[in-house]
Formats: sequence, structure tokens, C-alpha cells
Amino acid sequence: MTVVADCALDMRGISKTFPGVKALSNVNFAVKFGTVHAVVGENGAGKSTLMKVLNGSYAPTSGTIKVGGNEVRMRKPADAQALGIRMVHQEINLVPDLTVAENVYLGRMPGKWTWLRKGEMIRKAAAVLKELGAAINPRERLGNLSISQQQLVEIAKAYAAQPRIIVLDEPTSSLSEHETAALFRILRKMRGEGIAIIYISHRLKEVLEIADEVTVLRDGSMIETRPIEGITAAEMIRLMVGREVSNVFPKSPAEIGASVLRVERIGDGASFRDVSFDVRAGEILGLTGLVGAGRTEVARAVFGLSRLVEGSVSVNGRKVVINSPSEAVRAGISYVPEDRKGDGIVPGMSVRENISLPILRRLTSFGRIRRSADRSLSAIYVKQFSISPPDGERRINLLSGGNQQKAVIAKWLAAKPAVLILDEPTRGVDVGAKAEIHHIIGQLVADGMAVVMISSELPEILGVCDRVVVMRDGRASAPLTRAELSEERIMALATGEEAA
Amino acid sequence: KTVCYVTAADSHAYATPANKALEARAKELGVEILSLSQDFDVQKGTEQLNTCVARKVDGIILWPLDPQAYIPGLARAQQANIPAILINSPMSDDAKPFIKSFTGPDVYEEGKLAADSLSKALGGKGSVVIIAGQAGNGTTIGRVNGFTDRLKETNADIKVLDTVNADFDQQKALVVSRDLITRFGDQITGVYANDDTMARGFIDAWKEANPSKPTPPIVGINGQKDAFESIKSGEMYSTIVQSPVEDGRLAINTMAEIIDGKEVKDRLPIPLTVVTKDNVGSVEPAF
Amino acid sequence: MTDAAMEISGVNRNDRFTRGSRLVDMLSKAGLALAILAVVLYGSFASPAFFTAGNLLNVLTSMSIVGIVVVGMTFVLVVGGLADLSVPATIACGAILSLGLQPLIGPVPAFALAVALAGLIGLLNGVLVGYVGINPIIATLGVGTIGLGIVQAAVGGVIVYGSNTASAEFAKGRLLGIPVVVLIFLAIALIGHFVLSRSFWGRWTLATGGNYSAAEASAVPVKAVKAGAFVITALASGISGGLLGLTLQSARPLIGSGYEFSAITAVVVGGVSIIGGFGSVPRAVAGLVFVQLLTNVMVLQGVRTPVQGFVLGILIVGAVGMDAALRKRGVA
Amino acid sequence: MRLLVLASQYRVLIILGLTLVVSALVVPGDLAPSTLGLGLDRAATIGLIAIGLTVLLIAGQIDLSGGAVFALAGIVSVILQREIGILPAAIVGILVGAVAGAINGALVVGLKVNSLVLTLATMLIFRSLAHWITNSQPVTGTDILLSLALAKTYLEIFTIRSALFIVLIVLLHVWLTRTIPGRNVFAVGSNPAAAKESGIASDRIVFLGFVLAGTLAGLAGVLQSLVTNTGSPVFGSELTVAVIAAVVVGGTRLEGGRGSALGTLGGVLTIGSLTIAMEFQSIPAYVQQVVSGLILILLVVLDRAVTTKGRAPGTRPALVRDNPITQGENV
Ligand SMILES: Nc1ncnc2c1ncn2[C@@H]1O[C@H](COP(=O)(O)OP(=O)(O)OP(=O)(O)O)[C@@H](O)[C@H]1O
Ligand SMILES: Nc1ncnc2c1ncn2[C@@H]1O[C@H](COP(=O)(O)OP(=O)(O)OP(=O)(O)O)[C@@H](O)[C@H]1O
Ligand SMILES: [Mg+2]
Ligand SMILES: [Mg+2]
Repeated sequence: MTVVADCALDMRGISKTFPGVKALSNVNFAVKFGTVHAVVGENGAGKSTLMKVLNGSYAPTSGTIKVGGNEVRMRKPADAQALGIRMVHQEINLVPDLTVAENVYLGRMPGKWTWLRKGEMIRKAAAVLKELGAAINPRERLGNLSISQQQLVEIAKAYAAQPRIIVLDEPTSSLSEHETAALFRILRKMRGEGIAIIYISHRLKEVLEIADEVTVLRDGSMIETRPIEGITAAEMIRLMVGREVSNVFPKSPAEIGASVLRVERIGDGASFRDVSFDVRAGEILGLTGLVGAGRTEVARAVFGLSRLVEGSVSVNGRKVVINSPSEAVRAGISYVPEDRKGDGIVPGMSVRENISLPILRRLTSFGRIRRSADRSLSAIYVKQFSISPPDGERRINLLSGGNQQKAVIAKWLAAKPAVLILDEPTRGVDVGAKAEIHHIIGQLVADGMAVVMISSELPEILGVCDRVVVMRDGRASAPLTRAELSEERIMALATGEEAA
Repeated sequence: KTVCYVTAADSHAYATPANKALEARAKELGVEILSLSQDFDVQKGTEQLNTCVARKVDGIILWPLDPQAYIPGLARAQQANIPAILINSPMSDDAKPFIKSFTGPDVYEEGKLAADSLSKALGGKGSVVIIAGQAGNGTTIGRVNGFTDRLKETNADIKVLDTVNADFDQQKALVVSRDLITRFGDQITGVYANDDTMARGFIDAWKEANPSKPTPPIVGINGQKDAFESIKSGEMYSTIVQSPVEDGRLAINTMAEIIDGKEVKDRLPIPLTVVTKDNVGSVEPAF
Repeated sequence: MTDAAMEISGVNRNDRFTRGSRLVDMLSKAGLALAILAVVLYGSFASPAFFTAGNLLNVLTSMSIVGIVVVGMTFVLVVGGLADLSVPATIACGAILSLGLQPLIGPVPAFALAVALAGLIGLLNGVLVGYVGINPIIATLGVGTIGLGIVQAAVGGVIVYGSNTASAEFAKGRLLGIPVVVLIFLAIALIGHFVLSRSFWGRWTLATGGNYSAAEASAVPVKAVKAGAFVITALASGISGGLLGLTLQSARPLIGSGYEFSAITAVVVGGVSIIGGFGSVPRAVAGLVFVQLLTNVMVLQGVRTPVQGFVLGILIVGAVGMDAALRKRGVA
Repeated sequence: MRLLVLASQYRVLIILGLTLVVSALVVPGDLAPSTLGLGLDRAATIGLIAIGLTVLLIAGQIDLSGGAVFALAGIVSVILQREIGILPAAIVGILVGAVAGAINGALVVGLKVNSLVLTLATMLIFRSLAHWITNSQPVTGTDILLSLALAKTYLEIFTIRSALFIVLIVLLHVWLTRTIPGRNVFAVGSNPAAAKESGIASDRIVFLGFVLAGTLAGLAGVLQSLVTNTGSPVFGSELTVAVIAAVVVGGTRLEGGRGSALGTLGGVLTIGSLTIAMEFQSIPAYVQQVVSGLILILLVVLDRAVTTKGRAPGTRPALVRDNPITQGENV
């Protein structure tokens, strides 16, 4: 195939309609070889859909695609791969029962005829993982890895295929700064090799750092493509939301009260131990650290989704023993999980049914769900959180990621908790929705709620938290107060290296 | 001496008393019984014959569930010099060379007796439905064919409206009978059920549909207790008593004779008694 | 989208969202009704005996026993429990005990005890599936085998006869011209429908089937809910078996064989998803009605048993195929 | 804990060993080669079908129609003996199995329906066909001597049937562990969406898996019919459950993505020798039922105990949660 000029990809007039949603309308999108092309937009703007069209996962309703100057039709992902297109999905898309190496080479394992050359495969996979700075054993069963490790394997898989065009759909959403840096090194190297890189992220700082060009999508339409020079984050945000977004990280002005949740020397016998912290009314406690540091496990154990083997938990000064989420809810603890698709939503149910799920018993009389109570509950939150579309009867899996996230938070607020644990509440959420979520959190603490926020995004942690606990290898640091907070300090605690 | 007994099932209204009688009698005779249950699975039975041969037993009593499938196994037993006899159900003539004897009721004969009995009840004229057992089952085949062949043989003016399978199951018989009654209504002047359980199903369906009308003459087989009650009350015309106890005892007696080196007849039927209102008081029900 | 909702959003960004799936949604709901109608029409033309009160009542009576099981099985499928294969054992348990215990403790306590013991089998299933996390097919297969083995050992294979005529009369009798079993079936179906669609337990069942971990993380007692579906099915089968015993006045260990397949067939033809999270009792019952009417028409036409099985098989293929196709269009 | 994990990894061997030891104690001469051969032959029918089912289960599918295909193929091979001779008839019988498998596969892949329900339906269809073409009567072959020859044991252990089974299962082991298509079967069963995204032709793999399962069920049925010189529409009705039990006892997971040929071999042998041992003891069928049921459940519970607790406590199951047995319905 002859490469016409340096145009790697040219998508023209792409539209895609789902039952009930026009996800893309008449989008034009072109990418040059040897550049990093960022795609930004609010949740539900259609970024992932556009990429899935490019990847052959979805057939476009209309439009043409040219790869390397030639018009192509792709019916399945294999067609796209034959053209040298590789995609790292927003959602992890790997085979849990195969080894890491087999996953990296899934669909193109090396070998003569059909015999599997295992040794070679493992060697190559190890090399690729090392290059990505990931300490993962290629022989390990993939299902045993943490999400972020799986994310790294997903990237390794695309990279190892030596594509001509690589699509990364929010690859860093579950990566730490450290791993993100390693990824960027690789991306720069690939750019140097003339590969076309499409990079989707909600983290505009990353976009400004790595991208050469940026395309903004809004509501399924292409708004603008621009070189990165001369564009600012604020301008990108304006293009994305079509309005000015002022304070991205509002500081919480709330008054701090008595300690609400206190955990003392808790451990689960495996991923963490000797973890202590407390949260007070009106306070946001940040919980941060590198990937796999054990933050999620702490939260899940406190919420009764897994077992504690040592230590104690008290709420409002009373010791509580929590063995199941319903006991946690009764004790006044709510938990917004990090894995929205897996733990957050029941896809076949409406927004209304999802919101009322944890407190269903409170809405029933004689076993029967009181319909009016059910409806008004969801109506309140749909309005308060401006969930879009504002229709509680819509099936929640038809909403965009950010709106799903708002519904999940709403679900947990409906339980009227004393303390709310949020695990990566803004992961993969666009700036607009992020600001809204931060605003909601601010309101909550102003009303005297205690909030624990787990996040990997340092600016977010620095921006909203009153105190921060840093975890490393299953151990927690002493809380840092606002005065002690700095990016360097946190990184030092998270990596275990003394700050320079 | 050890005898291998490949029975139809361990847990069955007819087989269980037959097995018990056989084993009790064996004890009296000082014969040890190795009892294997096919659970109504032919394939299992064919393989169990191999187990018997491997155990080097002194004789095999087989309850066949298929007219043919056991022949290779029986041949292997013969090669190993193990005498074999059949209990309860016949096999095709091809099996003759491999067995010493067949003891038990003649299911084909039962079909014939049933045909005669029903003919008599109908005065040689009418139209009947047959409620048959499991499709493909040897007993079903014998009992149905004996019946229809006999009707042909005697040139009776009796038409078979339909033959349906109800798997020797009362509930299934109830369901198919409802449909038969809806379909044929008053055309049904007689009923032949392959066993009393299914006859019961028909009676219940009839009473549902025509609460006040008396049932047409119904002929069953087996001689169960409840069939006797039905005959007394006039709901059923006749049944044929085939005693499982006799069945079991005759088989082991015959095998004992064979082991002792005596010659036995190649066909030893157990007595079959047709029970109607006339003799229902004087005959013992089978089970 | 309601007008009020439009007002709240205020902006016109939401005209991207339409309700494209409505038609397909309707079709998947109405499909079965149309199919039933077609069978009824065909049956009425083909056989004069079909559209008579007597015949239709027969169909209703015949389907009542399995219908009770269908109500329970719906819960199992909706909760994501695939299928309960121990139904033959629970039916046998219900039938044999409700007859066998009559002379000892009287008909009503016998019935109650039979159903309770059947429920115990269900509890065992439920614990294995819900709490231990064993695949339902394997668990119910194993428990069913064990249960049936014990039942057989207990009665030694002989037939158990009923000894109480009053209870037999009641079970075979009619109330207002409708057979008692039909009334019991309808009552159980109504209760089942209420529980699944209106009560918190039903919502929990749907949520657990829809996304197990999300339901767990939403404070739904998922293990109990999953186990509950099997207990419900076992209780239903126990009742069904008890009624079967009472109407037949006799019971054998293998009395319930085949009921599990009939029940699953009905539920699946009714369009209840086998992966869970979706389905309702009326749908399952409609599936049952359809299968039973079709079988009835074939019987009235004198179609032979093997051919009936053949047609039924093709029908299930058609039903699940259509359901899958419609679902794919309805919601991707 | 360690011990449990070990026990679970080698459970098939352990159980098999236990069964053999116990039966050696209670049965005179059980460990004689001829008795072992008996167990093996007994296991061969289940085993042949289990080979196909192992592949299907790993690929996240299930086939309940095996028993019916078994009967149908046997009937065809017997009926045709008179017309075209024994060997061609046998081949046609096996082909019938292949075609039945292809029908299953095409329907599952084409309609994108759950295979549990679909093969439940085709089971009904194939079984009805078997009754239909035989008019529900068993049919008889032409050559009874062949049956005897086929059932002969060689080297005191192997019959043709059991030798065939052993060879095929070893081949399956190599294929599953050492070849790319073999590994892809695991991928398809473990996460169908990811397999598809990676360019693996999962539809083709699933389809061929069904063809394989059908062919092997056909082969087993033809062999059975030759050995008994009979084709019967009621053959194999108890088979499917036994086969599933054997495969699951062997450690293959019903949800797809995990399993092994050697495990299946162990499972099949366990069930075979268990049956023989219990039969030698004249244990009533219902007690046998209870025992097999208990073993099945105990094994699966043990498996559960180690797979959930074997990992560090508190860790959560993998993120990718698509349950492949449900694959097809919501792609
Ligand atoms: N399979 C689908 N069926 C129906 N609607 C869909 C489907 N996939 C996406 N959508 C809808 O299409 C729109 C665009 O979604 P898409 O996932 O492309 O957004 P996105 O820009 O990637 O958002 P995010 O930043 O949250 O990942 C959303 O409204 C979404 O709800
Ligand atoms: N799916 C999983 N299966 C097995 N172990 C896991 C899984 N997910 C995480 N772990 C392990 O649990 C430990 C703590 O992980 P956890 O997810 O709590 O960390 P985290 O700080 O929340 O990081 P992140 O959420 O960014 O991955 C790690 O050792 C990790 O390897
Ligand atoms: Mg996206
Ligand atoms: Mg985490």
C-alpha cells in the first residue's frame, strides 16, 4: 500500500445511530502519521463511539473511512487490525483465564503453523512489559492482576502488535503518574517511528503535554481540530462544553465537626494492614497512592464487601462490625465503587430502579414497593444532579459514563449516609461533569457529611481534600494536613523515596 | 454359587417385588445374587453383562429391555461358559442360541389375552383407543402387537382409533386421555391400556369429562390393587394378573436347576390370569 | 420523554435522545400474544373439538401442575440461576410424602410437611448456588440425584397410594365450575407475579440477575436472593407434586421426571432471558399457554408423538432465536 | 490451605486412586487388568462424548443434545447396513453426528442464542427424529460377529473403543495446550468479546466445537450400535448427565475458559471405575445415585473453596465478568 502524503486516517461524514441515541452526526476526523492526535469532549460526546467505528467494532450508519489514502470498509475488528489499526479500549477487554503473555499476543500468537512457541512469546511479552515500566510476570494468569495492571497489559498488547495507527481510549484513567510517564515515553518513541497515535483523555494536562493536535467533540458533532500550540486548557473546556467553566476544583468551605468514621489498625490479611485514619463531619479526606497500593481494598473492606481480619471500625464513636454492605448502610456508610460497569450499575434497570436499590426496604410497605416514593426519589436526584437525559425511566446503560456516575453517586446519597466513600469518583468523567461532581461533594460536606475520596489524580486530591492519607504497599501514612500538602510530598510518600 | 442378576430397575412397582422374591428364594437355595440395576437404560445393561462375565459368575439372569442389544453380551457369556436365562421380557429369536431359557410372562400373550377380553366386552364390535407404554420399550411393543395381531387374527370388527404413548405414567395417561376423549368423544367404545396405572389415568379423564356417564369397557394389565377396586366398582372391565413374585421365583428356580446340571425348557411362562368382575373376589392382586 | 423532563433539561442537546426501541419492545411483548392467537385460530379451523369449553378447560387443567413449577422456575432464570434440574426430585418428594404421610398425620399436615421438605431440598440448592457459588446446573443436578435416590430408598420403589378420599375429592373437584388445581395455579401465578414485579424481593431478584456485583455493592443480600429463587422453585414444585399425588391418588419416585424440561421450555418460550435480569411471570405463563395449546392442537389432529416433539423443538429454536434478534435491536 | 489447593489440583488423581484402592479392598481381583479394561470400556462411551464436551465447555458453550445424537447416529448406521454395507453405513452414521453438530453450531452462532436452551431444543428434535424414523422400534444390524469382534479386549485391557478414546483424549490434550487454535478456545470461552476484538474468529471456533462434539457423539453412537448390533431410539437418554458430570469432575468449568483433557480423562475414569466398583458390590442403583451425586457436589465445593480462598483473601474477582455461558445474548 502506498502512503499518500502523511495522512494516516481520514474519516468523513461519519454518523452512527443507536436505538434511541444519535451518537455521532457527520463527523470529519483526520490524523497524520507521526503525530499524537488528542480527542477530547464531555462524557457521551461520542469519542469512544468514533473510535469503535474506526476499529471495526461498530459499522457507521453513514460516512467513509480512508486509511493511508485508500478507502476501506471494516466489518469486524480483525479487518481493522489487518490495516494496522490497534485500539486500547476504555473498558478492559482481555481474557482473564489466559496468561499475561497469551493476552499480549492474543489473536496473533507467534509460531510456525499452528504450534505455539511459548518460550518466544513469553520472552517477547516480558520485553514489551519492561519497556512500559510494568513489573508484571508474563506467566501470571491475567485475572489475578489489578485493574491498573490489566490496563498496562492492554496497552502492551496494542503496542506489541506494532500498529501503524494506535487508538488509546482513556489509557491513563487507572494509571498512576509514574506509569503515565512511562506510557508517554513510549508514545513519543512511537511518534518518532511515524506511527499515528489517537489519544483520548479527560485529563487536559496530559493532552497539552503529549498531543500535537486536538479535536474536540461535542454532542456527537465535531467542533474543531486545532494544533496544540496556542490552545489552553480553558479554551479546550470552552469548546467542549460550549460555555465557560470557572472553578474546576472548588475548595470546601465547610465547617469541620466531630469525627464520624474512624478506622484503627485494620488489615485484611493480604492487601493491606495496620491502616488507621479518621474522617470528621464536613471534611474531605483524600486517600491516594500508586496503583495497587490497596486503597480500593480498604474501602471495600470497610464497606463489608470483603473481610477484615484485624482492627476496628467505628462510626460516630460507636464500634461497628460490618460483614455486608447492608450492615454498612445501616451503620451509615456509603461506598461509590471504582468499577462503574462492574459494581456500580445494573444495566438492564432504569435510572430510577438503580437509585432506589440500596434503600428499597425503606420504600416498601408490606413488601410492596411504594411506586410514588420510588418515582419521586429518582426525580429528585435526576434533577439535582442534572442527569441527562432527565428521564428516570431510561435504562441506565444507555447513558454516557459521566451520567452513569452521577446516578451511582445519587444512589448512595439516597441512603442518607453519615460518611460517603468515593472511589475514583471522577475517573473517566469529563471536565463539566467533574466540576459538577466536585460541586456536589462540596455541598455534601457543607451539609455536614464526612467524605473519603480515593483518587489517583493529584491535582484533584490537592484541590478538594482537607487532609490526605497516602498509601503504599498496603500501609497508610499519617494524614497530611492542607498546610503539609504538596505534590512532591505525596509522591515521596507514595513511592517511598525521599523527596529531593 | 453366584448368579448375576441384571434387573430392569431397583425401584419400580413391579420390579422391586420381583427382585425381592428372587433374592429371597435365592437365599433359600443357597445361591448368592449379584444384583445389577439397569435403571431402564439398555446401554447400561449391555455393559453390565460384561461385568457379570468379568466376575466369572455361575449364571446370568437378564431382564432385557430391548429385543436385540444384549445378544453380543450374551454371546460373550456363552464363550465364558456362563449359562444365561431371561426373566420377564422376551428377546428376538436371534437371542435363542445364547440363552438357556426364558421365564416370565409372555407380554405378547398378554396383548392377545387383552384383545380377547376386550372383544368379549364389546361383543366383537367397536372402536377402541390404545394407551401404550414407552415408545421403543420391549414390553410396550409386545403388548401392543399382541393386541393388534390378535384382533386381525380373529377378524374382530374392532377398529383402533389411535395408539398413543403415555410411558406407563398415570399423569401422562391422564393428559393424553383428555385429548383422546375430546377428539373422539363417544366414538370410543373401548380402551386398552398397556398397564393398570395408565388405565387409571383414562378413568380419571373420563370422569372429568363425563361425570355422569359410565366408562366404556377398559382393559388393563398387571393386576394392581387399585385396578381390582376399579373392576369391583365397574370402572374397569378387566386386568391381567401377572405376579412379580412368581416372576422372580421362577427365574431363580430355573437358574438353580441349570446350575445343578438339569435340563430346562426353553420357555417357562408364569401363569397369567384374566381378572374380571366374575373372579375378582377370588384372585390375589399382584401388588 | 415527558414534557416535564424536557423542561428540566431546558437545553436542546437532548433531541439526540429518542425512543427508537419502542416498536421493537412492543413487538417482543406482543409476539407471543400473536402466536397464541394464531394457534387458537388455526386450532378452531382445524378441529371442531378445539374451541370448546371442555377442551380449553382440559388444557388449563393439564397445564396447571407444570404451571406452578413454571412460576418458580421464572425466579430461577431471572435471578441468573440458569435452571433448576432438581424439580423431579422435589415433585416426587411432594407427591410421595403428601400421600405416604396421610395415614400418620392426616392429609393437611402431610401436605404441609411434604411441601416443607421439598423446600428443604430447595434450601440445599440455594445454599450451594447462592452461598457456596456452585454452578446451578451442577448443584441442582447433584442435589436432584441425591434427593431422588433418597426418596427411592425410602419407599423402596413401590407405589404409594392415597388413603384419604376427602382430600382427593377436593383436589379433583371444582369451585364455581373451575377445577381446584387451576385455581391454585392461578393464585400462585398471581402471587409470583406480585412478588417479582411489585415487591422489594422481586426488584432484588431482577437486580441480582442483572448485575450480581453491582447488586451486592448496592446492599442487596445477593446470596439470599439467589438462594431464595431455588427455595421458591422447590416450594412450588412441592405444592405441584402434592397436588399431583392427590389428583392421581398414587405416587412413584419417578413421578416428576420431565417436568423440569417442560417448565424451562415454557419459561424460555415466554421470552425470559436465561442470562437473568429480565423476565416476568405473565411472560412465562404465556409461554406455557402457547406450548400447551400447540401440543393440544397437534394431539387433536392426531399428530404422532415423535412429530410433536419435533415441532416443539423447532418452536423453541424459533422462539429463542426471535427473542435474541429482537433484543439485539431493542438494546445493543 | 496449601494442602487444599494441592488436593484440588490433583483431585482427579486422588479420587481415582481412592476409588481403585477401595475397590481393590472390597472386590476380589478388581485390580486385575481385565477388570481395569472393563472399567475403561465402560468409560469409553461417556469418554468419547466427553472429549467433545470438554472443548465446548472451555469455549463457554454446552451441548445437551449429545445423547440424542448418539441414538440417531447409531440408528442410521444400523439401518443403512443392509443397503450400503457395514463400513459405509458406519461412516454415514458418524457424518450424521457431524451434521447434527453443525446444525447446533450454526444455530448457536447464527441466531446468537444461548446454547443451553438451544441444544435442549435440538435434543428434543434429534430424539424425535430417532423415534420417527424407527417408528419407535429398535432396529437390528446384519452382522453379529462384528459386534463380538469389536468388543474383544486386546492386551487384556483395551477394546477398540477404549483405545480410540485414550488416543483421542491424548490428542486433545496436546491440541489444547500446545497449539494456537487450542489456546484460542480458552480465549473464546473466557472472554468472547475480547477474543473477538483481538481478531480471533470466535464464531468459527464455536461452530467447529459443536461439529466436533456432534461428530464424537455420533462416533460413540455408531460404536455402541455396532457393539450391540442394535440401534434404538431410547439409547443414550441417560448419557448427557453422566458426561457433564465426568467433565466437571475433571475440573472443567461450566462457565468456560478453564478445563483440561487430562482432567476429563481422570473424571471419566473415576466415574467408570466407581460404577464398576459399586456394581461389583451389588449396591442398589439409588444408593449409587446418592454416592455419585455426593461426589459431584463435594468435588465442586472443594473446587470452589480453593479457587476463592486460594487467592489472597479479600481480593476481588477479575474485572472482566462476561459470563461466557451466556455468550451470544447480549453482544
Ligand atoms: N451500544 C450503545 N447503545 C446505545 N447507545 C450508546 C451505545 N454506545 C454509546 N451510546 C451512546 O452514545 C453516546 C456517545 O457515547 P460514547 O461512549 O461514544 O461517549 P464518550 O465520548 O466516549 O464518553 P465517555 O467520556 O463517558 O467515555 C452516549 O450518549 C452513549 O450513551
Ligand atoms: N481483580 C483482582 N484480583 C486479584 N487481586 C487484585 C485484584 N485487584 C487488585 N488486586 C490486588 O489487591 C491489592 C490492592 O489493590 P487495590 O485495587 O485495592 O489498589 P488501589 O490502590 O485501589 O489501586 P487501583 O484501584 O488503582 O488499582 C493489590 O495487591 C492488587 O494486586
Ligand atoms: Mg468513552
Ligand atoms: Mg482502586
